[in-house]
Amino acid sequence: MKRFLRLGIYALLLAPLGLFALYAFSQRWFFPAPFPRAWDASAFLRLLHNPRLRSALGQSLLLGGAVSLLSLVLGFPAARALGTRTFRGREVVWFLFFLPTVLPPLAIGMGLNVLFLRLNLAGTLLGVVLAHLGPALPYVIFTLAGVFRRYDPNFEHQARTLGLGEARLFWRVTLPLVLPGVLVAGLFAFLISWSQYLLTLLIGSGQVITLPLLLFSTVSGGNPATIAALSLIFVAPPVLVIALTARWLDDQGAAIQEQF
Amino acid sequence: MKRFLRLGIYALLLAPLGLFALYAFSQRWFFPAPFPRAWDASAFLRLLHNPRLRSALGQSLLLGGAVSLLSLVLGFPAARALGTRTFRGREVVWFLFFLPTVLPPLAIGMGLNVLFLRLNLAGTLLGVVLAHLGPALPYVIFTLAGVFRRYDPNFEHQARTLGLGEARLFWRVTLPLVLPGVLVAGLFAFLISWSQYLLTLLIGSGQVITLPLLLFSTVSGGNPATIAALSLIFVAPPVLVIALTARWLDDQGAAIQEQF
Amino acid sequence: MPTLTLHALTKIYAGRRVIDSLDLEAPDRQITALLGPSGSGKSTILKMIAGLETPDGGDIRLDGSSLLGLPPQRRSAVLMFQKAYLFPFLSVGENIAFGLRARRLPKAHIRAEVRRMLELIGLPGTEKRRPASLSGGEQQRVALARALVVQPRLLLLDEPLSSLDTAVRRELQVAIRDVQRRMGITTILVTHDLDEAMAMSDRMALLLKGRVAACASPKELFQRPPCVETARFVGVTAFWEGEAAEGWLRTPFGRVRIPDEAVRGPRVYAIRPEHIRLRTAPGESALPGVVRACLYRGAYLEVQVGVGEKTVRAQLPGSEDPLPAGAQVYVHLPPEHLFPVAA
Amino acid sequence: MPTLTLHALTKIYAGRRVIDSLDLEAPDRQITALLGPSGSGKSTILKMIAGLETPDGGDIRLDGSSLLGLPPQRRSAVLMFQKAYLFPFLSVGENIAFGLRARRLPKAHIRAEVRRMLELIGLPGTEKRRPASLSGGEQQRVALARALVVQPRLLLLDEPLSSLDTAVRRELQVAIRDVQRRMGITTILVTHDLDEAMAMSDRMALLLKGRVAACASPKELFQRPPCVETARFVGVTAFWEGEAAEGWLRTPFGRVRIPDEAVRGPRVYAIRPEHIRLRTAPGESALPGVVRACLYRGAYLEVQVGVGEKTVRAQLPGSEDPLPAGAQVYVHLPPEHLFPVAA
Repeated sequence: MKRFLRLGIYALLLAPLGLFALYAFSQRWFFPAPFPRAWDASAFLRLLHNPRLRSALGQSLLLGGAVSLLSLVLGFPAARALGTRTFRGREVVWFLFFLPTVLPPLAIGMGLNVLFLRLNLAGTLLGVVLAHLGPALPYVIFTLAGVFRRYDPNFEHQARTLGLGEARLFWRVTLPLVLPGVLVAGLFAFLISWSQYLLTLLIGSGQVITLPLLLFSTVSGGNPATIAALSLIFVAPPVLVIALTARWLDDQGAAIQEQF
Repeated sequence: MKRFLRLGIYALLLAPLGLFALYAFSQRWFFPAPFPRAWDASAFLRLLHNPRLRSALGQSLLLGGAVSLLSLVLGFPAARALGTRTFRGREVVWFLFFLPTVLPPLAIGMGLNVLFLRLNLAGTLLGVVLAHLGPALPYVIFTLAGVFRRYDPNFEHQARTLGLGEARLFWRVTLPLVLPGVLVAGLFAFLISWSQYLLTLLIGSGQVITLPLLLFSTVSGGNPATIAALSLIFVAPPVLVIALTARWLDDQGAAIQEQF
Repeated sequence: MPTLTLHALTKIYAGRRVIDSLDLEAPDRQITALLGPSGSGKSTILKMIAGLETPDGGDIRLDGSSLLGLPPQRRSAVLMFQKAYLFPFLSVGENIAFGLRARRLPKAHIRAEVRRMLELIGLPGTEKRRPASLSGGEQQRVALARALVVQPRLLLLDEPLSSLDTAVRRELQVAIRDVQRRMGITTILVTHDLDEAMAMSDRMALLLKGRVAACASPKELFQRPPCVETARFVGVTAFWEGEAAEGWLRTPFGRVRIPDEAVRGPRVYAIRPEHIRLRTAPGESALPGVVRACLYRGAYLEVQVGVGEKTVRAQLPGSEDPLPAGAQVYVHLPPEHLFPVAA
Repeated sequence: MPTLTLHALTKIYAGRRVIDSLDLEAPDRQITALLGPSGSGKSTILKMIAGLETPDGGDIRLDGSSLLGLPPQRRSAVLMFQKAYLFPFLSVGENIAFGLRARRLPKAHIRAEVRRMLELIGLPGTEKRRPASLSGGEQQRVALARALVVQPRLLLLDEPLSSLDTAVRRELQVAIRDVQRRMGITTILVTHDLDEAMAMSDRMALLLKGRVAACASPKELFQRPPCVETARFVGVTAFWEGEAAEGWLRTPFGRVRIPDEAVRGPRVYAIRPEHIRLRTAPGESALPGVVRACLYRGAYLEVQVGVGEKTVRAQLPGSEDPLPAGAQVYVHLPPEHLFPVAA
């Protein structure tokens, strides 16, 4: 009974991926037919040689990497303060950090567009990176704040009395201890940036073309096989990253968590 | 120094809201002018009497409520299993739950659209609710799984040996203990549903018009004041809900967490 | 009040027989202590009695009728844990009333009972307080009241005091013992703390490797443990193996007098650390050794003496002077305190 | 090796003087125990010595020169906590090497030192193991090795054994004491456990209300605590107030002999629980009382006797028979064991 339930959940979760794969490798598939008539991989091959796709893939990866790195650098100290200290106004800070996740991207995008036009950031990759920080930072901060709530500063105290100076403390003790949390937080930021559509469109002003933008324009015109193939290409890198992180966390994380 | 930093963060986070308010209550504001020329609230008043807005507001609230309730009902047992038990394949489950947050809404929407057309769910509110569960459920499950990881089943054991039957256990012991986490998870689901645009558009097939849809169509045609006023109306309910939840958590949550 | 009997009780976890065909009787109105090292399955036994775990074999009987078919809420066996587990969303009074409200008793009766229990545990007037505003010891008192107010047939205590400070623990040992005596509820106390088991119980069962290794009154078990394992658990470190004959035990380190003239053949004798004496000159029943360490413990002086490759712990009166490590001594074993143990 | 001196050390938290102008000297090569109830600021003192907290007043001197200006990493004072805090991402060997690598010593030297320390703590061959694969006691041994390998001028122990089982704790008390003696490192041990402080330290300072209430050898402090507060902390519960004259103390419950003939006027005398005797008939130096509770504790029998509204704890030899609660007894106070204390 329980086993069937679990299998059912797996199936439900994997269904969309399967559907895409069906579409991507099929030639013609129209409504009443239960299965497509013919199969081939031409949609895939065509896409992989398309320079626009390659450029969009590069832009997406660059953007995701930059957002993930920048949000970690900015979010780390904020999360440490939120997680380890208790101070008045935590509630207010919590509330404020939540705001960007609620504001409709459309509205944020518009407001930022006006601002960025004045700062000459509209249409630049830097502008898009900054815009993506809006939705990414809160998740990074919440994830890391959770890690720091269980963080024991005595590890650092121990290291300092053993003769380690402040400068090396971060790299030799603090970072290794919170690494699993940092990776998960970075992953969150990457994923949020990766699937961002509206903000990229509004701030990028057509200069910055990422995969989601390409996907959208394809949807407006292309055939189902191309859309599905493109979707699979779009989904592949994050799926890979998540799977690797999950693996690593299972191996490493357990050993580290035992100590807490 | 620290104080300035904190004030800076507040300002940065509140800036978009302020910008909207400026737009909403201004009559004419064009690029080079630092401030608008005239002020009034007519954009607001006009909107509040607009039957399309009222209907969209109602749809959004209904949808958000339904998604939040349903995702709690479905997510609670899954989160409890994930949080309290250790079993083989946790990694796989974690990975699978992550998938829907990564898949581009556009692609999910298309896949679901095909499926829902066959099930006669396309264009219905129920269909949209089910589609919103995709992105909402993972967050609900992660939030609740975190709560259950710190949950001590001995509270339930204690209650049972004191004579409480299984039927009343959930309402009298389990739910009160995890209430803060359940509220936060429900809040997440509500917010995700509230700002969902693409899925509603694709599955709703023009039959289900929510606030984000109205906002988008206004953006395509309206004047800045109307857009900003609409944005503020859009942002108000979630901001209110978040503020209330944060308040309640600060009052109640502290007392409950002390026991863990 | 009923007598609890465990018959061939068995519990298997991951292929291992954690509880292995265990028999135990907990008599009416008494406190029976279940003493064992951590990981010996003590808590599992309580959970099986309470109905929170299902045994893989054997029976649990209360006055002759099996409890196994009943769900926990109908066994009338209340558990008390190491932590108080007071419901944080209820007041102190509502916590105590929890079991009575689960039984849907009239409100006026509940109010009166809650007040009576608060008197009994020495915390009158705290009905309206939040559990978090009480100290750890007070919280355990409230948990005790909550357990006893339903007048259970069995009280199951799972290390109820081990998270408390020494002073509070000593005070609550007396308080629990006192309330239990007054209400006469059959009680099982699970603990790894020998001191606590001895101070609180009428009977003490030692749990080793999933079985009851010994069961007797605290004094009997402490002074004359029947086997080596039991003896180790109650603090004996000195065991002497040898050939017994005509009132002497011939050990590899020398011969010592034993109290029994009739015993013959290979035997193991033991002695409690507080009965060992150290001498500076050889003599009868004194084995040569070297002082390894000497620790002042206030009421007594603990001397660790190496005899062969053994380390023997002796407790001398606190008034004696400490011995330097490396000093040559003779371990005197007074015959009247030597007793035989099963290997 | 240096002597540590604390001069008028003061620390204020939230307006409260947690440490209030405290003076203490920790002599060269000795273990000085700082004993105090939880919340008495013991750990804060260690953190100030290590440089992890800044004092609000006073000075910390090592062989005469102040440590206050130095950051923690340059004080050569290593802390050991209740938990081992082994870095989970390093192997056992790398953990021990941590302090040496922070000093950028040559690799070959580090390897040799790590191996030497592993021998010393009795865990040779475990270099490559993960800390999580060791038991709690082994982890603390590694933490000790990691602290000592850098040959610090001061070793600061913050309840290093209180999270361990009794058996492991006793074993490690000896092991730490042993290694400390061999390396001769000046050590401060902070603990709330009287037993541990007595077993491990050369000198014992009792910390009450932010000050040193008493400082002496363990034996002196245990047998003859100078004041009521100190006496309570080392387990004395029986204090007798009255008028002293001609070798007698006149208490509200009767008169008792005192050892000193010359003392006159209002005085408080105390007696250790193991020196109190109970009699069934009245006699000299015997005050009437009622048995409140009687607990068997193995090596001794603990009897709580009510004298007036006082409760006096007596420890009788374990061989005596328990007394029923409510029994009328006479509390005999042998004059040679009564000693005066400051109120």
